[in-house]
Amino acid sequence: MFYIYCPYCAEYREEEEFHPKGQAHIARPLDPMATSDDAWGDYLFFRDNPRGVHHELWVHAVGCRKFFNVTRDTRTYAILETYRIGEQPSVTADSVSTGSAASTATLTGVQA
Amino acid sequence: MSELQQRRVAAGAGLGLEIDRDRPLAFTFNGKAYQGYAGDTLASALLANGVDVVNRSFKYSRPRGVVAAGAEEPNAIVQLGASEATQTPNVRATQQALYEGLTARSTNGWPDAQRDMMSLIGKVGGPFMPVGFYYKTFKAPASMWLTYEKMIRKAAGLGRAPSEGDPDIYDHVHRHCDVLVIGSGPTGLFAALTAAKSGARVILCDEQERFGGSARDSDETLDGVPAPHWVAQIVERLAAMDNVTLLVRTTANGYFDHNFVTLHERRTEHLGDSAAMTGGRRQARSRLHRVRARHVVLATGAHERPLVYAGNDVPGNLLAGAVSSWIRRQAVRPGERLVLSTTNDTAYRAALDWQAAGGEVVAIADARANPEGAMVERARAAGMRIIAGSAVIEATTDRKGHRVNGARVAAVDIAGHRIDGSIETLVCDTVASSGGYSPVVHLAAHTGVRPVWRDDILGFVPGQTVAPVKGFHPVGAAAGVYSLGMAFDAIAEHLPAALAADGIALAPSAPPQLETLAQGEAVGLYHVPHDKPTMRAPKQFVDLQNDVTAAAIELATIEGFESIEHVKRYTAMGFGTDQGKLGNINGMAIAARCLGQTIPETGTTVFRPNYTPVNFGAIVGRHCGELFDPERYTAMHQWHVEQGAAFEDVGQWKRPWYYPRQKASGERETMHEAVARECRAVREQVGVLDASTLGKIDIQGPDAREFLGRIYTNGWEKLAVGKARYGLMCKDDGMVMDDGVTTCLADNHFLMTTTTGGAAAILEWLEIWHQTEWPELEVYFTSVTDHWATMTLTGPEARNLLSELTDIDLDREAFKFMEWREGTVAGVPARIYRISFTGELSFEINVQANYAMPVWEALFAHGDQYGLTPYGTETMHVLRAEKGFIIVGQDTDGSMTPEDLGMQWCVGYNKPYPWIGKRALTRSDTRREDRKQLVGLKPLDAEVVLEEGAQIVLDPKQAIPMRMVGHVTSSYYSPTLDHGFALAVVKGGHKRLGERVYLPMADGVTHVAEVVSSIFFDPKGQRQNL
Amino acid sequence: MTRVAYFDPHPAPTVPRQSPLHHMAEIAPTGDVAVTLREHAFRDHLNLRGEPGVLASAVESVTGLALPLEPQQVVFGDGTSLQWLSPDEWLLIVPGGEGFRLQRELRKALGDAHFSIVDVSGGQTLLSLEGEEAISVLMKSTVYDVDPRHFPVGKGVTSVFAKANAIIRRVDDTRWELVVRRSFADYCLRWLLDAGEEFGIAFQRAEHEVDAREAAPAGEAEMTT
Amino acid sequence: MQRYSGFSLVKHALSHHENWQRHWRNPAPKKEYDVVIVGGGGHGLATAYYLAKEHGITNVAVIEKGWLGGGNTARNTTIVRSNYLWDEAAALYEHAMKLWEGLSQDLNYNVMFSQRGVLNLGHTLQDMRDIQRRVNANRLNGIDGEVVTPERIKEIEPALDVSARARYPILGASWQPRGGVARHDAVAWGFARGADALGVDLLQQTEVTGFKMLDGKVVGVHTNRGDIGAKTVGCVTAGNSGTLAKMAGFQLPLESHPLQALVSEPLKPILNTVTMSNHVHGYISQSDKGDLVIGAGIDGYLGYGQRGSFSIVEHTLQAIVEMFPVFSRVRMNRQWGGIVDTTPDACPIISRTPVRGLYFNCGWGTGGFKATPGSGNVFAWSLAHGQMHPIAAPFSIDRFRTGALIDEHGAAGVAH
Ligand SMILES: Cc1cc2nc3c(=O)[nH]c(=O)nc-3n(C[C@H](O)[C@H](O)[C@H](O)COP(=O)(O)OP(=O)(O)OC[C@H]3O[C@@H](n4cnc5c(N)ncnc54)[C@H](O)[C@@H]3O)c2cc1C
Ligand SMILES: NC(=O)c1ccc[n+]([C@@H]2O[C@H](COP(=O)([O-])OP(=O)(O)OC[C@H]3O[C@@H](n4cnc5c(N)ncnc54)[C@H](O)[C@@H]3O)[C@@H](O)[C@H]2O)c1
Ligand SMILES: Cc1cc2nc3c(=O)[nH]c(=O)nc-3n(C[C@H](O)[C@H](O)[C@H](O)COP(=O)(O)O)c2cc1C
Ligand SMILES: [Zn+2]
Repeated sequence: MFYIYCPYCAEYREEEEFHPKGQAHIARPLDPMATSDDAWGDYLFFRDNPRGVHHELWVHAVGCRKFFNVTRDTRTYAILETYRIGEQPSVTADSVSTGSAASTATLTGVQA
Repeated sequence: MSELQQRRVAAGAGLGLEIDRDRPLAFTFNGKAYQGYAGDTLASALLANGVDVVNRSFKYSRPRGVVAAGAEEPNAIVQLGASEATQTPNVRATQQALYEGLTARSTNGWPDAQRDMMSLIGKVGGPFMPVGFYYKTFKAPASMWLTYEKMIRKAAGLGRAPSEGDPDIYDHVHRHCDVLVIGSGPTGLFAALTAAKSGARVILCDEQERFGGSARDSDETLDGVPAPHWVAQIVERLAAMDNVTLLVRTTANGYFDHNFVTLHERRTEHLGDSAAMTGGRRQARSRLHRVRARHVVLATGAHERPLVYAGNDVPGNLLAGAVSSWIRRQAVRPGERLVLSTTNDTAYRAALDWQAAGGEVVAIADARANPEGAMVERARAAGMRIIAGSAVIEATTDRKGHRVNGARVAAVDIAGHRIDGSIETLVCDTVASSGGYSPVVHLAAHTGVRPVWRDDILGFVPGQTVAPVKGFHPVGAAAGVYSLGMAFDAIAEHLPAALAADGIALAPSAPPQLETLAQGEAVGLYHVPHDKPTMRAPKQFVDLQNDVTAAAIELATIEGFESIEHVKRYTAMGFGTDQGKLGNINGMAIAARCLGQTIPETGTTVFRPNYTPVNFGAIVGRHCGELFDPERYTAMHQWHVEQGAAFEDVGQWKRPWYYPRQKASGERETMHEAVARECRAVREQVGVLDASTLGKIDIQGPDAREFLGRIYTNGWEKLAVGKARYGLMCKDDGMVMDDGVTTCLADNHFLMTTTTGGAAAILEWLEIWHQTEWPELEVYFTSVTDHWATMTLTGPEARNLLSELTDIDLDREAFKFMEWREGTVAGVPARIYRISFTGELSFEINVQANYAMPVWEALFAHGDQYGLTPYGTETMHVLRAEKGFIIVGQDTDGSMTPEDLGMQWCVGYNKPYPWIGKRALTRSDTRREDRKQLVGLKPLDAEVVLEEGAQIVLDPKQAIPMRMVGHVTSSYYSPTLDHGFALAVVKGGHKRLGERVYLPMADGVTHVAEVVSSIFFDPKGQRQNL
Repeated sequence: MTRVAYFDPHPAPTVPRQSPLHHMAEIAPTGDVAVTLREHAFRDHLNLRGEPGVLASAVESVTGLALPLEPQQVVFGDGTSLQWLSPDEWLLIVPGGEGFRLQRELRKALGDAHFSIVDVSGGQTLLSLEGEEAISVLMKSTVYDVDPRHFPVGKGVTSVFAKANAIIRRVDDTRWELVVRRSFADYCLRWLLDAGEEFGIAFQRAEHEVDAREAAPAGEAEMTT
Repeated sequence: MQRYSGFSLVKHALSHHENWQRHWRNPAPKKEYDVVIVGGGGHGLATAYYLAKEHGITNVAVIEKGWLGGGNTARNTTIVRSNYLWDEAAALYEHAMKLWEGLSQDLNYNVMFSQRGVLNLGHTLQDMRDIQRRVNANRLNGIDGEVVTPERIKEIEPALDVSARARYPILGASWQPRGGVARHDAVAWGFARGADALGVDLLQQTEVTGFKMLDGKVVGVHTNRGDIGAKTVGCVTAGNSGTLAKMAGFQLPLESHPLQALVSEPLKPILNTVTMSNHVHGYISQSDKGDLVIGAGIDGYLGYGQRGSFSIVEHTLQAIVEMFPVFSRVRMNRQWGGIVDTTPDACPIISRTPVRGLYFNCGWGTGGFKATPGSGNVFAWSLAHGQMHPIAAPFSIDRFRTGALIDEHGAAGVAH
């Protein structure tokens, strides 16, 4: 039962208010018609599914109805940060494994 | 009757701190009447009355009695309940407070636990039922397994479920706090007080009937007063603080992510069978507190470990600490002559208390070569015989196995796992044992944290927490700190700092003062050796509830089950309702020895919620019965109810399905009759449908039109203000996901309608594309589903009727098909859409929902002369199907493209923006010619209504498995066509028009149908343009 | 160019109306009632969407209420309230009959900017929950933390309410308001009555509400640009 | 292999059970195997067993990072049925069903396959359309099953509330009498014992950490116990398949989610059959030990923690009490979670991969236990022949690129 910081409501809310929406930062190909069948299949169906740090999209469905991003460890379920659409994560698999960044995250959603 | 309480120590000895001898309570067990006192548990009351055999064991049907005083009890599992509806299976007698009229039975044993017939099987068959025997037998013949299985099932199980519904209610409370303290022993109380003084929100819970934990019956002095008094003082102080919530009889059962903890508060289970009404109001029998805590203090103490020796399951074998608890709390001394077998000092208290309660201490077998320490000295001073370096290797019993009658004591070589020297048999009726303590780490483990073994305390403690578990503080015995003074110091030192780091400022609290006793070091003994090898010795039980013996564990390892998880699953160790609270560590230690490993190498199995079992009702709370799931109503709902409508569940909505009328004969119409009548009314006169449940989304903004063009498959560029258009929506895989009519209200303003079931999902769909992919588009979406009540007036007389009520010019030229107008209907401002889902002349009237009823009633007030008939979803389905209009979710299943549906006319191939779904339509699979395509089916026999879901074949003569080419998606009898007809999807169907297909049915009949156009009625669409 | 179509949905006051809870029986405040529930139906509810920079001054000048910019903030005026729902969404509740005029004035004040105003008055209703156990009833109903330490007067949130959603806001020390959707109103009310049973709960229907339209003459139903 | 029978039990009782043989050896890894199976769950073990038994390929290792059968095989609600909607899926699960029917005898190990029947309830008109569609398709595919009325449901499962009181009254059900449950651990152990007896090496506590490749072909695996050579590698690692695919340099259309289950305390027999409801979402049966085994829902987020949200448990029990109000006083004993590998079309992947010699069998998601013997059987055939078994062929990864999904989401109901 996660306690999730909504970067728009600027407070922690209970998991029941949110819906997970899969992997974050999956941009639709700009020119779909020029995208190969394989690449289109990848866009539709193929995901990172990492065991570890994952950037995912959530929506504060029963709340402000905004979509936002969550960086979460899929092994421990620790939420490392949350950040708005259009922003880039400050915590990544690389930053975690090299031990940098996490603490310097300045985005609104860093879990206290 | 109180003379029956033969094991109750007389008043005057200062024992029985918690019972009220002035409040006797009558209860029955296995049909026999007994008496106990207020303050008893069912277990202490049974012991007081000398009831030794409380149950029969699971596999061998051996007599079993109470062994423990708390949540760890494996044996005394009873069926509670005085009536059928209040039958409660598998209640731990040790955690059930006694109340007047309590009615309990053993869960196993026939005819009862005393004289059980199954025990014969246990005795005779026992040797042939080693662990895992069922995997090795009952295989032949295969057909017999179900029969064998029935027998096995009958013999298994504990209590039984009631056959009537639960008379009680349960509820939930959502709580948030700064500090949740689980366990109210001395450490929990001190931690709670420390935190509470800061003003922080504190919750303190304890599973027991009272606060205090081990301090309830401790003989220590805290801050200068006896421990039980100290408890009372602290509780009183806490109760006076408005930032503290005290929850007694409340078990923390699950510790979930990010410090979410479930607490189950038993509110009335100590009072009676069923929760009584208070002042005419229902009270919840129990309450689930769903707690989100910033910090969790785990002060759950430690469970004493019994020793594993032969015959250790016979009634009269008890946990040492439990013996003390009963004597001190309830003045119950459960026997006459005690032999204590221990590995540590603490257990000596049982012997001292036994003696103080007037019992005889025959001997103390201490596994340590040189027991020393304050408690040992006290025992010596009291004249007790201490046999050093020894242990009870076997408890002997009377012939029936109903009670211990002796203890065989021998010197034990722990390292060599053998006995040394001769065996002495002592006459006794009670063997109390203590093999040390296991910190209650269960909750910590729920979050995925593995316990860590500590050699110094011979137990597992909570492991280092991983990231998501922040603010987690094990303290006291739960943390493996068995010296209370050290535990207090640790709390005083670390808790303020931990909370301060989270902004909760604490004033330092002085740890309570106490006198510490010198303790001798304990030894680790888990499985007491016997003079015979384990496999040949009398049974030495590890898991009493599941009848798992040391031999079973050894056999499992012999058979190659080397992981402790395999051992668990092969032997069922720890699978019981007690989840191995007593036996697991011993079992792991035995497995470790058999495998030549250390205990930490062997590791623990995983502790999971619940800490103790919780009834389903308590977890369900009020989400049952009429509150199980919301029923959504339209503004006209009451009217439909009054008209006797039958309802259909569509999502959470209740929609009128059809309106059966009273026939002249006095009978109610069947659905078929009602629907035929409603259909004819629409086709011939006029009908009205409550269409309010359709999803409605208000879309405003300069880019609304562009947005629609990207989301829908068809074009919106040219839709003029005042006009409406049907649209299809696909996912990006090209499959149809929703449809509906969208109207251009003004240049920057559209109203989208969605399917009833799809409304919420479509709004979210629009938002996700807008927020994540096209934030630059200036457009906003707002749900107006509930705001508008919608009435579809349809049929040739629709215009005539409506014109009586509206100021809008309804002339066919002034207000064309697929247009909308604003005006009033029956004096109520309305928007009217000329759209049609029936194929008839239709006006969809929308008014603000608070004003729906006057309009609806006005329609009926004027409708008689036109034959106005209300119709439901079934008629709506027939009418739309006659027109070949699809229902997404019925005629589609997530695998149909617009082209499969024959709706190329609704696909804007040349739209500039690559709209959602477009790319997928050119993938190889979506281009296949033999895809399933939507067609009409006309059964050759006009009377036949094909079954929805019937499968279609081309060759009815082929053998099974048949090649199926599609199925019927919608099928009805058309009163208009006087013919059954259907919509279906058929492979390559669009090219099969005129062909015959076959539908072989379960009853052996094969229907024949012709593939036809999916439009059965008014193919040119003239009627809606009237 | 007609950018947006909107109209006054209210008929003349003589036309009867039905609140979403019209069918539920009242429960008189007998015995020791610790919670009182009232429906305040027939108010006008407007959903405002737009960037704060676009909306703020216009909203303030038209409604007299400062647009709350902090998340979870509600401001209350005389019979009116304005609540933050999301960074670009607010709920304006005004006495019944005033919504249309306000919408017209707001639209005028906002001019060509990009925003949206949607009348949702028929789609939701306002309930108040009052009394010493009001918090206890809420604690049984929502996962949101309603403790006064966390939920001061002037706060409002959208959260889970039993198996539906609700807007929950705190008007003063003992008074709370709930905004629930019309189609879920029956369920929410049943839930509340059930949750309040142990404390003693009374329910008053909407009839007791004063109708602003009776005070002011009804505006014509007017089509606007 | 030591034969098990009632007679052998008697014989061993005389020697106090001191002489039973191991179920399987604990061998040291060889340098190289003809086939390496990664993942010692039910499917991996079945694959190894059938490789040895039906294809004579015995130089095989099963590499398991933990203990045999400790993944989803240890965690599932053990429902076995074959009444799937689409032809491809029906063929696969019915193939498995036929193997289940003789499995205890074939393995000389009682897997307690109990054909007590499976009910899939319908609560809405659309549920009933879907049920009819599926049952009709099953019948024409030669799979047993019928559509039953509420009255008949009550006869089959008397504890179920089929009255109109319910929020979503039961309108009917599909009934597959040949469906049922099996003892999940025994399935893994039976296949393991069978494979071991035929010479397969079962390497426990051995984790594959990477693949050895040569010219785009797999030639072995790296493990925490050193490198092991292999001519062919089959990965059967359920929730961890995505991680292994990444090691081999490609992605799979998989997401790993928490799926939970729970059990009540043991009760005297009260349920006769398996009852599943997609609409109110819960499914339940009673184990031979007496506990009610209840399937909870899947969490929407990725999770490798083998645990899920409490609210899923709450919703599941709400559904169970709605269907069986008499269980209100029955108590929940334990809950747990597994990591299920879900595909976009709720159908498995049994496929070649971009790496030659490397095959994957995964994506069984929430419902692969029932397929265990069938999956192992067709996968073994495919590994042995170097080409996909006809029943497995439609389940290739390619379908996610061509779009030829086999969509069991639509009409098949809950996937268990
Ligand atoms: C709660 C729950 C309920 C379910 N209910 C049902 C049901 O009722 N009916 C049904 O049919 N199905 C059900 N399922 C699904 C079913 O359990 C699975 O589909 C099936 O058991 C998968 O078997 P498997 O052998 O493929 O995977 P698993 O049993 O998970 O085996 C995979 C093995 O691979 C090992 N592994 C992973 N990575 C590595 C590595 N790098 N190196 C070495 N080994 C590795 C793992 O340790 C594991 O043992 C349920 C699943 C869950 C979680
Ligand atoms: N010398 C030894 O070997 C030894 C060993 C163990 C304990 N002790 C002594 O025992 C005392 C331990 O004090 P403590 O405060 O740590 O523990 P405690 O045993 O006094 O209290 C623990 C309390 O937690 C409750 N509890 C456990 N699990 C719970 C749950 N899930 N939900 C709700 N309540 C739960 C228990 O019922 C109990 O009341 C100390 O005095 C210590 O010295 C000594
Ligand atoms: C069909 C089935 C029945 C189970 N029955 C019980 C049971 O009666 N008692 C119990 O404690 N656990 C039972 N379990 C759960 C296991 O103890 C264990 O939780 C599960 O295998 C997952 O493993 P883990 O909890 O060690 O991670 C059962 C599991 C399954 C799959
Ligand atoms: Zn938010």
